[in-house]
Amino acid sequence: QDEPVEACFVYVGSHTDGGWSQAHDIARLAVEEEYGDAVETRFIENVAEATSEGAIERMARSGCDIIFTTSFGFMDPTIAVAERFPDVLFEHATGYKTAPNVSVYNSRFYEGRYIQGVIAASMSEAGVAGYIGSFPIPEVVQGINAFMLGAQSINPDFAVKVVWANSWYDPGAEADAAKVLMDQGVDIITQHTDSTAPMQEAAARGIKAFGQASDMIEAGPETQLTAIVDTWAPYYIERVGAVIDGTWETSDSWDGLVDGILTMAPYTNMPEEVAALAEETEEAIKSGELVVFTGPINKQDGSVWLAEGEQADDGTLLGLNFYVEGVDDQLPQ
Amino acid sequence: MLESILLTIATAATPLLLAAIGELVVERSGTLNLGVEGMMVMGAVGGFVGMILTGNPFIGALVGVLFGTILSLLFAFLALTLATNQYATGLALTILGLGLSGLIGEPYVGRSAVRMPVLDIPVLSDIPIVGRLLFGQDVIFYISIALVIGVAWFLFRTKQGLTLRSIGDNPQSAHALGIKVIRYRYLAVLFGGACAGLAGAHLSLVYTPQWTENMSAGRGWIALALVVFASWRPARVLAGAYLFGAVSIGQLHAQALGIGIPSQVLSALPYLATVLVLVLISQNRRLTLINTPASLGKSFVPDR
Amino acid sequence: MTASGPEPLLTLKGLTKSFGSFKANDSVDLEIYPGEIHALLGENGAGKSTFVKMLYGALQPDSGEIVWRGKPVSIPSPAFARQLGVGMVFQHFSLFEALTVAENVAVALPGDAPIRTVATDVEKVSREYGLPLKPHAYVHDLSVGERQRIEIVRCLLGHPDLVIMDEPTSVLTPQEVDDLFAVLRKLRDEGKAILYISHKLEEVRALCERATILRHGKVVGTCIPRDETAASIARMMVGADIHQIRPAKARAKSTEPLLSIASLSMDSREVFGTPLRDISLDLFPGEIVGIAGIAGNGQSELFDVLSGERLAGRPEQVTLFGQPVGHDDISSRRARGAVFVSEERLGHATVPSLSLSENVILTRYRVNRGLKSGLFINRGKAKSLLESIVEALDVRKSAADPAAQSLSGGNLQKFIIGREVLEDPKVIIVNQPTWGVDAGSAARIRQTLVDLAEGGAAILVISQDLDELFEFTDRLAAIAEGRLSDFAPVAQTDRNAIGLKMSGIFEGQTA
Amino acid sequence: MRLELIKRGNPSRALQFLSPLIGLALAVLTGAIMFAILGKDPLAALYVYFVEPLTELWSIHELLIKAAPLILMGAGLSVCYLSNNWNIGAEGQFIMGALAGSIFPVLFTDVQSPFVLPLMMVFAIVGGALWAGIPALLKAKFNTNEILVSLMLVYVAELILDYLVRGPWRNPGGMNFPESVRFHDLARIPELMPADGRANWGIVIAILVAIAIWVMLSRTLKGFEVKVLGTSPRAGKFAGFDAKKMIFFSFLLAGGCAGLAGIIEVAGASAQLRPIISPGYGFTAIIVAFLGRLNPLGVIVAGLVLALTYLGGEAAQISLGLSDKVARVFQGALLLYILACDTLIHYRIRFARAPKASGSAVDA
Ligand SMILES: Nc1ncnc2c1ncn2[C@@H]1O[C@H](COP(=O)(O)OP(=O)(O)OP(=O)(O)O)[C@@H](O)[C@H]1O
Ligand SMILES: Nc1ncnc2c1ncn2[C@@H]1O[C@H](COP(=O)(O)OP(=O)(O)OP(=O)(O)O)[C@@H](O)[C@H]1O
Ligand SMILES: [Mg+2]
Ligand SMILES: [Mg+2]
Repeated sequence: QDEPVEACFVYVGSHTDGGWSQAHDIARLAVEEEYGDAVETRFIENVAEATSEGAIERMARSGCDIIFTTSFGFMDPTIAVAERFPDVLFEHATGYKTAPNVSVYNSRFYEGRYIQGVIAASMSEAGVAGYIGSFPIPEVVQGINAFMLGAQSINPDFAVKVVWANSWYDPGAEADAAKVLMDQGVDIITQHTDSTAPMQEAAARGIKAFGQASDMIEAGPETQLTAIVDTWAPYYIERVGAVIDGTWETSDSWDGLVDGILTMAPYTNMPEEVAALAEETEEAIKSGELVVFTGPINKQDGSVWLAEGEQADDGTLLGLNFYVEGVDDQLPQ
Repeated sequence: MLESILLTIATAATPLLLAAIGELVVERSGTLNLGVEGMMVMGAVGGFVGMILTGNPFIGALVGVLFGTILSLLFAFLALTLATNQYATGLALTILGLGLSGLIGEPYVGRSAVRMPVLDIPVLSDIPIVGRLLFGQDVIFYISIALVIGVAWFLFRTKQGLTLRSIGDNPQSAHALGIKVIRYRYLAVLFGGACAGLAGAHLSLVYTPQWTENMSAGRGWIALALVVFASWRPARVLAGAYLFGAVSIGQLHAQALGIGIPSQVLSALPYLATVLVLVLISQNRRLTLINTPASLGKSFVPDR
Repeated sequence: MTASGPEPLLTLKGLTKSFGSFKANDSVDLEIYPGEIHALLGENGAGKSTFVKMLYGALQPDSGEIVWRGKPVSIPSPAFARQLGVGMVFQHFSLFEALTVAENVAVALPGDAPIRTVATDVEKVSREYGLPLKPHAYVHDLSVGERQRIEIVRCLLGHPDLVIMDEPTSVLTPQEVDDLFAVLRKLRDEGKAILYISHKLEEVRALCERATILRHGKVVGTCIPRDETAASIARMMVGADIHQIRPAKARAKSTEPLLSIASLSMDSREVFGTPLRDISLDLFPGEIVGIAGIAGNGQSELFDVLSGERLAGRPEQVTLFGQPVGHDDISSRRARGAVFVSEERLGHATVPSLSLSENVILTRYRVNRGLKSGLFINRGKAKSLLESIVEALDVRKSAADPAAQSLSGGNLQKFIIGREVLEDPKVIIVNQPTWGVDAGSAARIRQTLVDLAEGGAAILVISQDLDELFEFTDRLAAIAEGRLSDFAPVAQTDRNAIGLKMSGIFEGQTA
Repeated sequence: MRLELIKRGNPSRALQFLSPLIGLALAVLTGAIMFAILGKDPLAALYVYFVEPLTELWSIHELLIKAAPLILMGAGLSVCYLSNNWNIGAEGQFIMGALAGSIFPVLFTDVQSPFVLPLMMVFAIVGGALWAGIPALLKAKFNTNEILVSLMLVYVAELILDYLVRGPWRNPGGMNFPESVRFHDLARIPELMPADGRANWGIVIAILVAIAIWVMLSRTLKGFEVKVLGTSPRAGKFAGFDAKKMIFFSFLLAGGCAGLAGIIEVAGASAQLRPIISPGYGFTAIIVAFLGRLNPLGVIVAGLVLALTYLGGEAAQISLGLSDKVARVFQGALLLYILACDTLIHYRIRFARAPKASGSAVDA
């Protein structure tokens, strides 16, 4: 090919947000690095989901060969624009609708949450962790459940308190949530929101916390136990490579730890035996020996969800909207 | 635990208190600056950028104050010198401040900052419950309390404060007596800008030491509501800010207790509480009429 | 004139001030000596207030010289004027309603004496000059007379050598005027100079040693008031004889009132207003009835309840042409044939920024069928109505259809009167018909009202101007603190009797 | 030296038309300076911002889609501001209108008839108007500050929307993701020229409503009442107009317009409810109203101009890598310039020297 492939990215937030959008942007840079002159990348940021269709269309018209739309809310607009531009390829993150020129991709973040649960239950003296949620959507519910299951594997009485920030990225609200959780006696904080504010608050009070989306060790050198790091680069490199080779096909991928789409930041600030336990758990998940949602698991109300040895199918997980037993919160139905 | 809850509330209340006490002085001069949100968010970005560039949160706070003041100068020029509609000018200031701060802060999103240190006064800060609340906080907290006392003293105990109140009551009369109405109003507006700037700096240096777009998150508007709630009296601004802080932190506690009320309902509580309080306050007409600066929001053009 | 010896305290040479292209003061010369009360006379808009505001530093002259005690000075601000020794009592009070008496005084004093000291000073001076005041009372609770005392005390506390008084008596009862004069004479005897502006020529004759007369911003003469008659001074002011009102001929008589209110009591809507107390009043066709009173004694409340801007408690408390209308709003009262002329020309009777033709629509849309068809308004019709108003009352204006605010006070009042009387109203309520209007226009307005009464209309005139009321009303009462005195035929009463009633002493009253 | 204002007897007619143009020119100039500071060629950037989006038909369609809600809300808000009612909560009224209008396509999916769309619009108008009615009621009854109440209700409306699409109104077939079902075809606003772009009849409705409001303001007694009560409430009362009814009239009208804009947005471009349905249209509409000099015909032009700044912002990001914040700075600056220029309509400006004292004060 003479012309470089144009790979375009649509971000819901700022490319320097230190969280979700930045993780995608890091992967974009990795793509540039990988293919050099063979690709050209461009991005548009802070695209409101409400009016994203116009922005995606403008991208499609501006000569992009492949467009990564990196927020769930871009799903239907992506599908709509893709219909009008059959020659442009689309990759939509975290959605579930595909088309001949639209793939979807996602990451099994919950696998990392399970490891966090294991660490939390091993470290916590109070036996209660605080969980800062963004929105009660299936991805976040998966995370809370996985965290709970991981913790219960160490301490069956472990408890989790949940506060919703009602935002993916609002340092003020996240900080308030962290403070309130600590005021209520939790001694470990984990978050499914993107700013480093909870980490800073935990550091200020000298308790431990987990990072989210990227390695947040800078915000809490003595605080971060580990972090779930979104690592989109391998996937993006593979998909752009497929465009260069002309081998791109629509796909629906939901990769996990084993595929490298999420990685765990170094296990720090914990006793060696806990770190070893975490490594062990990570390996078990990667090897397939440990599957997070494997029975026996009861729902929050005590009814049986998965019987002994039964594994949840991806369909259920993608639409998960109930807690497992032991979570101290109620989901809006 | 009670102590740390109180501390959390104090942190939530301080930026509101600062912005509101500044706006109170502005409104006492008969000027309505609806741009508090814009000045506050500029203060936040200024504070953060200043801190990153110098590594010193105190210099950062000064830069935040400067940013808020500069924006308020723009308001003063339009609303006072050019006698533009104060309502619309304040709204424009908010829109501009939100945009400009985003632009300035763009390279700094996601960077962590040095949190402003707390002044830990030994022994006193160990007093149970109120020890750290009173003797173990950051400088801006003490400034906010000092400002309330200072503003109350200024307004009701000094000649200049009396002059300012007279201008708010009747700028025409004040002008006829030779009081420099526009100059006083300029100073009041700049003071309000400085306070809003400091409130913003508190957000990005103390509250959460980082910068995000729109990080004032509507607090400027709450501050405006607090001034009405306080019926233009400094001590009541203090009460109002802490009350509001308590409601907004309280709703998170309710969530963490897992009582099963949708989080959106709880999140709406502070706003609904504001509306409710505004209604209750405005019902007492005599009280509001006597305390409301009579010339509030009306342009004044002196004849010379 | 005065003793040849003393230097003038203040000499003004060629003082000129323009507002845009309009020359409010045109090369005015004047000398003021210590120990004299000097009157500054002139028609409305002659430039008196403009002139004294320049002396007080509130306005800057375009050209001319101010010489104070022999030295040329320029006075950039009132603060400087007060330092110099010039004090002023404003025509339109410069007080602050939400502040106390002491605070009102303190704000104008140099330095920052504590309020307590100022309060003591206020008490001292007010005792000294017989101007009783409570230093800690809020201004909004005070009567007009008391408010003026604040202005005077505030002025005196600056220890001025020259006291400027701009129309101080226009809002006082005759008794209060006497008290004020005693103060002024005392000041004169202390060697202070007083520059005294008034329209009340009899007062000027009683009080002042010398007078300077302005017309259209120019000095047109000086005189010794005691040596002149009121009529001769007036002639100098106007430059012509004032035309006398043609008295009404035989008027229709009837026993049925066109408008009446019966024992009406009502709280004020304003926080600082005056409640009305037990007011009764009948208005018969063909008569002009006057209500005298110092501003702020319930006139605007009475006007509001008559016009329907404020509704009465029960419908039958106000009747119009025999019908109970207490619950009807102002436009339905207009539709029945009543009209209302309010005191405030700009912002009440008219919208300042709207054109005159739009201001015609303002009060006539319910009455004049042509102005409205369905939901739509007919601007063409409004313009033609405007033309007939302009013609009927000789309204002078700068453009075909200018904004109301661009008209001079007198012309705007003529427009308003013309607008209201266009359709031959049967009941007319007027508040301050000729306030701030020059003599010629005032005469024209009064004549218009007299003619309407002759045609059978019933007219109620509320006014502070006793001269005006005695000139053309048939019956007269006074309103004080929201209570209305008995009516007396004009021929059977005099200024003193009405003055007493204005101060709230309704002696021998039955009600 | 200082600036002094001298009131004009009659407002300048010429400047009434020129002032928004001068303001726009100054804002564009400011934009150019800002581009230069950001290291871009100002002319190229201005071209991308203000011309490029107009060079393609589909992009003009996008312009119309964005302009429709701005025009509708700007026209409604003009009535509020003219009558001196400070409704700054159009964003919330937009959301509540969209919610009320979506009741049919979301909850009664099997009601499929041509009457659905008109019904949705009526519901949306009522929903927006009722939401606006709250600050109106509180202002009329208790004299509560309408600015703050209407704004607080924006946050509340956003949370209601959020709650509904994440909870009860969530698409049952949508994997529990936060969005409603997609509206069926009869519940969607038809597109104008589907071959060329996405623009729908919303823009036509918006322009018709704006013209209707213009006729109301300039030709009817009601419009006269709006102006009178806005400039001089006492004179309005003297004329027999009811200021309290005007509070309701203006708020309900503006709320209705915002509600209609809301349903046009969700039943037009997006076809479903999501947690966020407006990129701040309700606040931008405030600028639109002032840029249009509170005249609905001016608002039509102003709505198109502001819509252009959104598109220009996208285009500049894609082709120049310019930050999206630039558009917002531009919008704020534009409003400030417009307000400053409005001063010229009523005042002449003079540069004057401050008077100096001469002669000694302490002389006596
Ligand atoms: N600020 C101003 N701008 C324009 N014209 C003004 C201004 N102030 C006064 N004028 C005009 O100057 C003229 C003189 O006004 P001035 O107030 O001095 O009159 P006056 O003699 O005091 O009248 P009155 O007896 O009514 O008090 C009037 O025509 C007035 O309208
Ligand atoms: N505040 C003002 N700003 C601008 N022009 C003014 C102002 N006040 C008065 N004028 C202008 O000055 C002229 C004189 O107005 P003014 O009301 O003083 O007239 P006047 O001499 O008092 O006449 P009249 O006796 O009819 O009241 C008017 O034509 C008016 O346009
Ligand atoms: Mg006059
Ligand atoms: Mg005067």
